[in-house]
Amino acid sequence: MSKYSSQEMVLNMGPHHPSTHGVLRFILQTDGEMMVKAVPDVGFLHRGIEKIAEKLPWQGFMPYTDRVDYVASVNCNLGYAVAVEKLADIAVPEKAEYLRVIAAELSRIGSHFIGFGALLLDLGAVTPFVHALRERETFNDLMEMLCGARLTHNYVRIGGVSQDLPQGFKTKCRNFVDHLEHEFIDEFNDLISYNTILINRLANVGVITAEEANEYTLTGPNLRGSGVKFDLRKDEPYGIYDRFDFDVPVGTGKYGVPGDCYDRYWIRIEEVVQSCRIIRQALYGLPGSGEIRTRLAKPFTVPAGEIYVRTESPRGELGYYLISDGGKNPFRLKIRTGSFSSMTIIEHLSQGVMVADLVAIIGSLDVVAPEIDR
Amino acid sequence: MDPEKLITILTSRLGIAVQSMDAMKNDDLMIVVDKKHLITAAGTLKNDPALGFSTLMNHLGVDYGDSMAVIYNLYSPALKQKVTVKVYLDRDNPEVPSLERAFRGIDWFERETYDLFGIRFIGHGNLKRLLLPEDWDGHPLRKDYVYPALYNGIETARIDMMNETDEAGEPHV
Amino acid sequence: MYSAANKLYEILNQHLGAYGVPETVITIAAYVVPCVLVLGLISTIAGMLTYAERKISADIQNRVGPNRVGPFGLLQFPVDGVKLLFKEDIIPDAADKKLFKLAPYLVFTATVLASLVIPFGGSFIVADLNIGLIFIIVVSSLLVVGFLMSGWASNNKWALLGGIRSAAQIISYEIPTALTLLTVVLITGTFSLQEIVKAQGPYPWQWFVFYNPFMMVAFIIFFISSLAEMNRTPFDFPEAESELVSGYNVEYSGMRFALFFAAEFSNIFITASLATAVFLGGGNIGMDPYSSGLGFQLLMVAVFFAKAIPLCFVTIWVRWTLPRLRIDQMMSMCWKYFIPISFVCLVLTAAWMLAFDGNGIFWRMPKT
Amino acid sequence: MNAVAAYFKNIKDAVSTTLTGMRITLRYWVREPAITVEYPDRLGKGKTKDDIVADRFRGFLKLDSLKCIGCMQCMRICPINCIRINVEKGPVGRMLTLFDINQAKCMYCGLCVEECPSQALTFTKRFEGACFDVRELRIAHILAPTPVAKLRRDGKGESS
Repeated sequence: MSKYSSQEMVLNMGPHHPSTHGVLRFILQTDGEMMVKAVPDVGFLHRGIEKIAEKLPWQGFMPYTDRVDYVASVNCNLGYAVAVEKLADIAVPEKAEYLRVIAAELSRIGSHFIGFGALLLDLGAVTPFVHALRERETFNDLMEMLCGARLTHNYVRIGGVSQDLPQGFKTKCRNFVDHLEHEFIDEFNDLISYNTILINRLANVGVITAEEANEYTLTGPNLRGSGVKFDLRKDEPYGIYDRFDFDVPVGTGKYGVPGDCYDRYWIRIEEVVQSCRIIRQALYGLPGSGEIRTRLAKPFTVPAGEIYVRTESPRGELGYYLISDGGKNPFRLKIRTGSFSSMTIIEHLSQGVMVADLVAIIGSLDVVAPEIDR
Repeated sequence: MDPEKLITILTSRLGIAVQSMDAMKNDDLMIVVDKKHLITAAGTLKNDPALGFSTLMNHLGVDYGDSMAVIYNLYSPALKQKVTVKVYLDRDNPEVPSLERAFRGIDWFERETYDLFGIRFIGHGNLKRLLLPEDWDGHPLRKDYVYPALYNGIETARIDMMNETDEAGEPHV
Repeated sequence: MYSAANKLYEILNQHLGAYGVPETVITIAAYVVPCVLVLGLISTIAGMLTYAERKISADIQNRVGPNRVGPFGLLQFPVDGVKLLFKEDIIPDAADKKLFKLAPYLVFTATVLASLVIPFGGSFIVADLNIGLIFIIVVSSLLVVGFLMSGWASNNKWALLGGIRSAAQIISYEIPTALTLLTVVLITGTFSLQEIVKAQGPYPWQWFVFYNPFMMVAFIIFFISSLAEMNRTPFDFPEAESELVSGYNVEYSGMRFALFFAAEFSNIFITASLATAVFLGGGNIGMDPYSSGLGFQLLMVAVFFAKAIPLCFVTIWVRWTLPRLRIDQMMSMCWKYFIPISFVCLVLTAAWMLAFDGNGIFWRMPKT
Repeated sequence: MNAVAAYFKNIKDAVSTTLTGMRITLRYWVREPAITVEYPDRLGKGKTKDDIVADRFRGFLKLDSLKCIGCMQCMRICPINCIRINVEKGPVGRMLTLFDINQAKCMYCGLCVEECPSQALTFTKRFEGACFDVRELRIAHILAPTPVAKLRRDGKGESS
């Protein structure tokens, strides 16, 4: 009989912990620094967006899609618009398609800056995060020029986009893209990506194999980080993505094994470069004149039917399942988001890692809390 | 893959489980499956080498007013084909077998559907509310849901400034 | 064994003793006055360093930094201090109240105690103990007690984890720090810091850091492991704001928090001072620290600060560049890399001294 | 032997990558200027608050009551019902008696501005909404009953 007994400690991480990326809670069972299990507890940001959608006109729901993932709102706008257009057979003008691609890829860049920036912040590297935010600032300025808002852009409309490019946008955007591809990314990699401490923190940590990724329905960069070459822009092109030439980076285990945190981090940096390429091509191919928006019938109704349309958002597959009964409002609207399925794997990944690794894992999965709860 | 060929394969493999099969707007197939045969149908869809619908994209519940349904969106990376599997449920007693065995990632999706629709998944290991508090009343996405005025004695409605009036009955400006 | 206190005692005795002031009073005054002065100096420098940290981090991150209070925001740190003084002092209900209150004082005291034997140049040293180096090593281990105490007494699991991490970290990194300091002791044969400074010369090649190649390695190891000892990035595990929220001081507020904060920044300065005195020649300008005139003495102080302050800046610069290690990696770094290498440095320096009769590359052993 | 080589390679990598990083931060420390906009009082030479936002900025809403045709489309499209309009039949025709916008609730989505057929409703660049009572943000755009405008052919409203 021993006088002292040891027991596991239950730690409450969140809902306002610095590294939970929004209002998100984990219940950790730890044995000292080692983690036995981390159980996520979500729902703090549940706003009932799907219920709200049932009460709103089809166009009126567009601003709410901004709030699904506020870091990459254009991508959420785009997914919804594509879904409604497919269900209602609305053609989108050529020019609007190009504008959508430009805005969506800019938004992807901005989102990835937050994604890997916040990961680095969680690992204690503050300066790279601020440098990433500095570049995101240019993206914010560009979007403000384009549509007048810096965060909730609400740029895409059903049947087109809200506004044409303003004066000076093309030059500024091209400079931004060139700066990123040729200056910023290289400097950023020198500053932090190749740093031994960072590699030690991320490589071989939180390894997700390709099978596991598929089983847990991971999508987007998290799936590609595990070595699966699957990108909806290539494999199931929506809009005009089939016209652009870009690569799909996949995780190869640059410093560890494929599917570790470093791969997921590195994929995001590579995707920024690919998005730069797409933007440059889109700016080149953008028609000089033309309609930017199809006129919708008034009142706008969508023929009865059901559809599931998925698009590639920075956090993975963004799917809208729409059911219309032919009325002015959606009958049922379900948003399937990348962060939601990314969260399900955390309980599995967190077994037997350290508290500091959990922080890296959460950061590398790039979850955004409102997207989980909707 | 040729949709007609796929329909032939699906009909032969799934057999009596299929109640109907339609094409959807975006070249998907909508397969309505009988509740009793859901687990076998899902197993066939996932494991049959000619099909290989191994990726679960999405899962949701629907309240049609007179009946309920659960919908599974599956994707086959080999065929590059999506199918939508739909199961109609009895609205008064919505129960459906859980697909946790076939698709591990469905765990949270089913919890969300249970949370928002009250559809019970038989065999789910941890069927608790996901998004709403555990002591919440009702299932909000049902069509007959009435938003409760009180939650644990706290008023849930917020004052709408646009409807608020002062003592004289004039709106605040 | 001669210091500011002795000098002050002589002066006071000369002037006050004539008026019949008892000798005990003079003795106490002679020791208390320099202590208070050093306390003031250390606190002010800690405050200035918080300002420097914020300004440098802002420069590195394309920001402006504090710029609203006073010219260039220079008055930011007294304003912050006053704010913290007036803040409500919150003590958690479930905390062990006595220990909770005691811990910040212990941490701060341990830091300030170390400053008593630092030779700031000239005769500006409170007490030139003949075991000065050992005193510093011993006193800085006292920090662990304070950190553990605050972590335990807060009755918060995050704070507890922070306290335990800090204990593990400081105790491990004591070893390489002490070993690298020992190499210098090997050369000079004394633990007195004033003697060590005196043994070096005013020119860089007369500093111990350039004594031989191994001393340079030892200096770098000393610098990095003292980063770990004062909980600075990349070794800021006890605080680790993104993992442990804020670690051992998570439950503290107001003045008690300010004491932790002041202790952290005083520690930066004290470590930099120690490195300056031991490896970089301190305030040595080639003159006797006690007998030279006041002007030369102040020049020595200036030289000392001109070496110590840039070292503080390097500490800050490192923090804003690097990410944080993981706790087990930090440990393996200490036990696998730092301790063996510092041992090797110690042994090789000893061998060097045997081979070259105690002479360094440029440094010459004084004839006895 | 491999282990020894790896040991020294680790040291070399750690030192070199750290120094690379520190070189970059040093460059920023010494050379690169701050890019912060020191809102609100140091915006830069000759700049006003209007200059720091883009031309299309979606700020507070503004109604040109001479152009408003009282069609209520903005009210209908608004996803959160923050616009309230009242049109009454007066002696000379339809009169606009109430046009309130709750700027506290408004989410600046811009749907109402796009919907407005006579371009009576526009965005301003005003973005500062701090006030002591939230009711101050319910802004009345019609103070006295105003006759509604007629929609002109070119899409511009005209006072009748």
